[in-house]
Amino acid sequence: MTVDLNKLHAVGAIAEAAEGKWGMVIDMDLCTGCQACVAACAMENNIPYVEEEDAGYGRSMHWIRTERFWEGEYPEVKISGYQPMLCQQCGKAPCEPVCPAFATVHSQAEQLNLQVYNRCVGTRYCANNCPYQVRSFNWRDYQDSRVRPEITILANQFNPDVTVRRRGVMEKCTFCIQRIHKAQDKAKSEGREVEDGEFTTACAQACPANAITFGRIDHPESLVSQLARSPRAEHHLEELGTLPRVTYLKEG
Amino acid sequence: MSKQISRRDFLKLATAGAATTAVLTGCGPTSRFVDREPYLKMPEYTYNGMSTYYATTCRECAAACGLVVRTMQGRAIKVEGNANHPVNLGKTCARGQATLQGLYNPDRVENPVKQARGAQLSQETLDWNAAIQIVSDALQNTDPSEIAFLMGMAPDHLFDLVSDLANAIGAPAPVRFGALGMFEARATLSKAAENLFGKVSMPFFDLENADVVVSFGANFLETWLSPVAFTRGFAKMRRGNPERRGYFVQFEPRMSQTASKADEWIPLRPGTESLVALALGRLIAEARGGAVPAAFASIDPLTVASDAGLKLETLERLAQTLVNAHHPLVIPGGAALGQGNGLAAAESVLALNALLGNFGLPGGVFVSPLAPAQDAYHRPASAKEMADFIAKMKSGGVKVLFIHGVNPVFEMPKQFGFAEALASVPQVISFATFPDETALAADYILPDHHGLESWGYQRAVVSAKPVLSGAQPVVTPYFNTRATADVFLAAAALAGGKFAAALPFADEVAFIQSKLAGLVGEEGFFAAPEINSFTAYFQQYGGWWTNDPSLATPSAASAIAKRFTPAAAEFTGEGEFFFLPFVSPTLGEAGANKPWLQELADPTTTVMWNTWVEMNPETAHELGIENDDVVQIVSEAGGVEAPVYLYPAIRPDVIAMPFGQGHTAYGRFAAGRGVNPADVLGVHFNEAGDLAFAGMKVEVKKTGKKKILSRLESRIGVYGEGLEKE
Amino acid sequence: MADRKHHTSHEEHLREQRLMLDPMPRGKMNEMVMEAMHTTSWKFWLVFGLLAAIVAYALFYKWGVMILEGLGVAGVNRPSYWGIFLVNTVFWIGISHAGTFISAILRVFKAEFRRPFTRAAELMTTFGLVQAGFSIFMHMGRVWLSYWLMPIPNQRQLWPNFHSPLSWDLLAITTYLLSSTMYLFLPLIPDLAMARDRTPDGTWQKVFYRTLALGFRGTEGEWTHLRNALNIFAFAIIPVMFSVHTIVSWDFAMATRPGWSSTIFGPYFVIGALHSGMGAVVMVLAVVRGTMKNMKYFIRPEHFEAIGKLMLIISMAWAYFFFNDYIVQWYGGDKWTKELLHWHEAGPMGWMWFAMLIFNVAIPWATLWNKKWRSTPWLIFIVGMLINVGMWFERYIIVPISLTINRMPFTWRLYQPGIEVWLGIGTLAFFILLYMTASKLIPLIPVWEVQEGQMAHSLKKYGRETVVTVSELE
Amino acid sequence: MAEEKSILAVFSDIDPAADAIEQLRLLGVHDDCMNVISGIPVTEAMLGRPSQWTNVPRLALGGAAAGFLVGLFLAFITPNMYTISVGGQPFTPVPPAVIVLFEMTMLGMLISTFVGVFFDSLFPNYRPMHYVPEISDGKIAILIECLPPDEQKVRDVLKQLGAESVEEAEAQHL
Repeated sequence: MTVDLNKLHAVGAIAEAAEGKWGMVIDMDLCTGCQACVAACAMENNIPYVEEEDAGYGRSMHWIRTERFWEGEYPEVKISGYQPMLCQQCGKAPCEPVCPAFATVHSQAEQLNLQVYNRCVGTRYCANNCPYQVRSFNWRDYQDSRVRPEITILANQFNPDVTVRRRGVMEKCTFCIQRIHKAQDKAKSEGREVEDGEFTTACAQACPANAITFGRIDHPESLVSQLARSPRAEHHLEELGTLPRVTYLKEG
Repeated sequence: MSKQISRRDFLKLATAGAATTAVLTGCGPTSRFVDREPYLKMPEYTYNGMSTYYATTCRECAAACGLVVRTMQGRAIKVEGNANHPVNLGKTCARGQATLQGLYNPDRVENPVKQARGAQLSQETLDWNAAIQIVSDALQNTDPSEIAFLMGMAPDHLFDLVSDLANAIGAPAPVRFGALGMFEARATLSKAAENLFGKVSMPFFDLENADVVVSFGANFLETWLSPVAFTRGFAKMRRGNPERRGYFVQFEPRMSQTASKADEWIPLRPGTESLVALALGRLIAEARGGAVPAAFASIDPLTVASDAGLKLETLERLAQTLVNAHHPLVIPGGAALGQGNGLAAAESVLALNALLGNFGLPGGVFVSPLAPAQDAYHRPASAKEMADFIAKMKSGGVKVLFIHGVNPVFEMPKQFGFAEALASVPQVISFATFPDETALAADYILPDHHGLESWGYQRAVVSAKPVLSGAQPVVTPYFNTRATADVFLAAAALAGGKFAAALPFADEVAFIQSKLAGLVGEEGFFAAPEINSFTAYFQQYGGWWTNDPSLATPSAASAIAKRFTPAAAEFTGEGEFFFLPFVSPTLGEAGANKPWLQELADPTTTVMWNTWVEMNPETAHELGIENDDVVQIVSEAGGVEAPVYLYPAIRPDVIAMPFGQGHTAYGRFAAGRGVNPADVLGVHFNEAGDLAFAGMKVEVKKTGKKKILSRLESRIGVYGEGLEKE
Repeated sequence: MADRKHHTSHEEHLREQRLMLDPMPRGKMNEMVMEAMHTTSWKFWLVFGLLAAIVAYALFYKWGVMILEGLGVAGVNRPSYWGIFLVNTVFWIGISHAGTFISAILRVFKAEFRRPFTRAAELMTTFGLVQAGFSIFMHMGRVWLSYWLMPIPNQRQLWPNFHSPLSWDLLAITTYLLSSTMYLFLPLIPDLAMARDRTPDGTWQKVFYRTLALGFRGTEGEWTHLRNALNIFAFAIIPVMFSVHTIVSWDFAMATRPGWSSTIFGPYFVIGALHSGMGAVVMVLAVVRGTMKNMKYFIRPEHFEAIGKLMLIISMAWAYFFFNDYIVQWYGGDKWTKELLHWHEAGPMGWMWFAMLIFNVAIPWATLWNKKWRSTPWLIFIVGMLINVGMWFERYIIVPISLTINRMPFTWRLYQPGIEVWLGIGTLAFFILLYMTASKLIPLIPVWEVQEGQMAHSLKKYGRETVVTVSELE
Repeated sequence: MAEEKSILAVFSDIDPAADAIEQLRLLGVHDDCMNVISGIPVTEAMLGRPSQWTNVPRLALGGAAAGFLVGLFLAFITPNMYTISVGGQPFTPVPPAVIVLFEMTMLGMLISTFVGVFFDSLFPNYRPMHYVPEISDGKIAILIECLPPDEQKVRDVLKQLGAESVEEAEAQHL
């Protein structure tokens, strides 16, 4: 039995020393901004599209988006790297304590930042408080066939491992927790540990440039841990002390 | 990394594969599908709560990426890459991911219909027997020379079947076309290879082993030839060698997504690509010392630099970089070839590679191998050949036209007059899966299955190993559709005589087996002693490929000795702007009907759901144009109107537009959305007969209208709008 | 100062000016208050009908549409997840502060001018909180599950998360709503008894007053209990009031956002609330005085004058806190905070930032220093209205405009209000409607308190000067 | 208990009422048998009456204590019933608990104060009671419940001191 660090009020230590941490490394030098991860994520997680007007008004539901900024002036202009931005699964997530309904919580088993859809009442406080702005809100009933008749057919594709969210509910990247559980269940039934690289998230699986690596960051020998030790590694908005679980490898 | 999951998947696949064998040997076509049934009544081989994975081939473009589709209770749930497939090694692009939204698209052609060239999809459904009768009658009652087949770039097995049929009955060989091929200028590249290597082939660029890559317009990270394969190669080039990060330079008038990943983007004047390549060659030769080879002798780098709008130092520095490189590689492609002098550009770049001495070396240039069971390389029709075909249609030389897998009414520039030519064909039979513009203009639509419901094979275009990628249905057909191959087989059987003799196959699978027969016993990813086992493995592993690369080394001598008469490209049109259409990296040629592809942000502009016009902010400022102002792009061929995106990385004398939107049909997500830049293009070819799509100059006219583009990015945060600092 | 030119005696002048020195027999005063309640012109019903229609359409119909279709019909987006809903919540809670301020703080400090309008102000507290509640419920994505936020035993075995400022908010607002309603009701009991006594038998009003008066007669015991309770309330409700708006400010200040994370937000919000609340009080008093019968006797320029002084002080305090917040943020020089401040002033909504300062500071300072001006009902009405507009702007700047700027510039986006404008208009109409209804049902003037005050006031001569003296009755 | 006879004397001013009370006391009417009913709060001291006992402050304190306990329950007990970790914070952090404790204490205190008034004043009470509506017009009424044997004397004194009316009080519906 392990000591419950929570009970000891050892706040920082929880995130640092926790077991079972999953993490991700994204190599921005490799990311080509091709959107395969976005499409894969949408297909895996039953993410609704919101159509032109809402999409242009900041209501797109992407759980992962590639950000890009310009550097310099023509002709010395360049794109300063594509940065896929997704839930950083913070060790100390600012979104969690502000939810009055305990709808977004820290999971002890996977050390992830969970969103419990059916607890969510839609105050959107978590989204306001997310420094990474990676939470998306169901502004309408995008997946209801009474609102969108085409869903009747499109829904054949829906992943039965992932629920469909209705209006008024916040959602975000889950690190494909359904895949984590599936792999863990399988490993357990075979009486072994989940092996590094045995499975991966939908985005990492699709990424043609192999820019995304997923795995256990509490296992120092895992690929993701090795990559995270790269001198190019950095965390986004690290100064906030959110202990993000996504490491970015800078260009150069 | 994903090796583990694949191994487990393949265990499942093995079960499915073995089952398929039993099915193949025993039953007729219909029982080959996993039924889509209510959850209470499970289809065979599926277990409640358990996924079944099927290997197949992606049909969103012709690159032949291997897929493993996760299905559950008879529904296709998720597309994953086939980790063993040499083309994509388990990876997919966004279009491949969204193929499921094509499968379960609300706007598919659900039944065979008598379309009668109506504006809307006809409601007059036929039964399949009547449909087969119609095809059979058309085959029998028409003079073979007046039968024409127009096929898309995929699938290859259907093309082979139709070729065999045409060959046997004495009809002209089927014509193959696709907008991607047109915008890639494939014919130009293969023509250049033919001219320099003396062999009809596709050159193979070994991106992953190169360490300095210079690309002239090749948009290989987007849609060019085989984007997933190239993106993998790019990643290896960049970071594969822990000692040295690959260096990448792109010459292109507009920063494409590919160029945005370059360490140096060099915006050269459109049409000067061949000059710059030759000048680089001369500078390299001079830097190395010794004689300048013939190919580069007559060029003056200083003049070239000023013609191309570049600094000579840039070229000199780049030449030095290439000289110092261990594995330099220069790639021609995209808009560089879609010029009046596109062939010269392709040839000069190949010559430059020859000068760099990378032929046949890792990170260099090779000749692509032929796919397994392929006799010779067949490239798709060039625009010139399409123009000839259209002329034949117009002159009444075609009485019956079968169209499958291509939508030329949308994809070809209007000026070619395909729609008018279609009107002079008495009978047009379309096999379209979706009610696209061409299908609506047909007399009958006899819908083919979606790619994920189909059998077939596809040859990889870009692969060091010869790959024949296999396709099998992962789900039972959702609608009342039928495989076009089966329709032809049934029609031929019905017609009897030479038709039946030409296609003596019980069904599509029997035909495919006949094509695979030559591979039985061959050493490869798997080997099988007899055809049924081979077919089963073929479906199970998603195709067959050799274990080792079989790349050929072209001869450098002839390339380097070719004498060029360097000249910048000629441009047609009166306008002051070079016009640069490019294929939308997210939509491709046919993605517009998939809502999630529409909602993907264009990588460089982040625009969603629409067409835009890219313009340099300085130019726009001079013209008094702002973001979201709708402008009219006018050429000799016509005009289109679209809102402006002030794009910081485009030459001030160039405007660019994405191709992929502007459908008038093709379902609710595509129709009436955006405009088609092909409408602006005139009928001009390069020396290889490819369309000089980037060889026009256009005018830009203000309309006074505004249309807010939906962008994922923030205009405030990215461009500082509303935050101007004093 | 008093005008003695026409040789009206100073004493007479004082009596004319001051309600407390202008006593009226209790019976007469009762009659005046009852008459004010019962005199209803067609104009009242016209406005009433109009407001009822607006409430039915803008508040309930539009809200229904929003509940059915989702918040997409509003203008909220990423990153402005909160929008006008929270602007209105803060605004209405701010309005609600004036009632408590006037009737509790002024009661504690025995500021006599408060007497005629404590009830009018307390009604604003309760009705303002009702609108705040509406606004906060509207804002929720799944309002039908809002009871999940209550700390009640439930089958989910899940209690609210008390780490969340929203949970604190819920407790604080509930406490404040309940206590301010009780605080409204307690001093109302004697007046309800008065109304009961003056209402004929057999009418529904009789039943209404009889029920609500609870059998109050005015025995010594009843008065003692009441007075005791009122004293406790007056003291205890003040910290509750401060806590409410402080906690509302913590909804923002606890967030890890540039511009919001500020330690001065608590007092800054409280003073802002009082600012808008006092502005609203003068508006209400001016309207009541102008439209209701006999009210010119009860509400006199002296009252506007006194409130005007308070408004001026509060405006100065607000400016002080504003500057305090601003300079600390500015001086810190954090990249994102600088962007935010720049966005406030120079962004497309920069005009609002300047309008806020003009309405909240410049105009009150320019007008309220003048005793004559601040005694003029219509003028101070306009000042009060501008302050309320200014304070609404302030909340708009804090919520949607500040939400535009976060640490991910890729997501910065302007907020364009949608259906929430209707809903906001609906709450305003509902507030006025409730107020109008109340003005017809309960005595708007606390007669017994005015009587008590008049009893305590007298004039006394010191040498040649006649001055007002107040005796401490308690 | 059988209904005893009561007298209700109505005055319009404080002074005569205070005098009357004094006289009544001399006549042997015990303070407990008198009650003053007024339209405005007239303090006991003004009328020379003994101080009234009120439970309201005690109830308020009790309510505050109860509220505090509820606060303790919410802040420290409920998070342990279903432990959920959020944002790396302890399950039962103290600073937010202070807020919960404060609000619940205040709520408990104020509710019990309010209820205390009801409790002490026997509200609501819709039974017939001794009352005249003139009281709410500012009159001060003295209700004498246990009359001394010399009832007429009492009446006279009251009349003499300026009572507007001295009548046998009849319990009526208010």
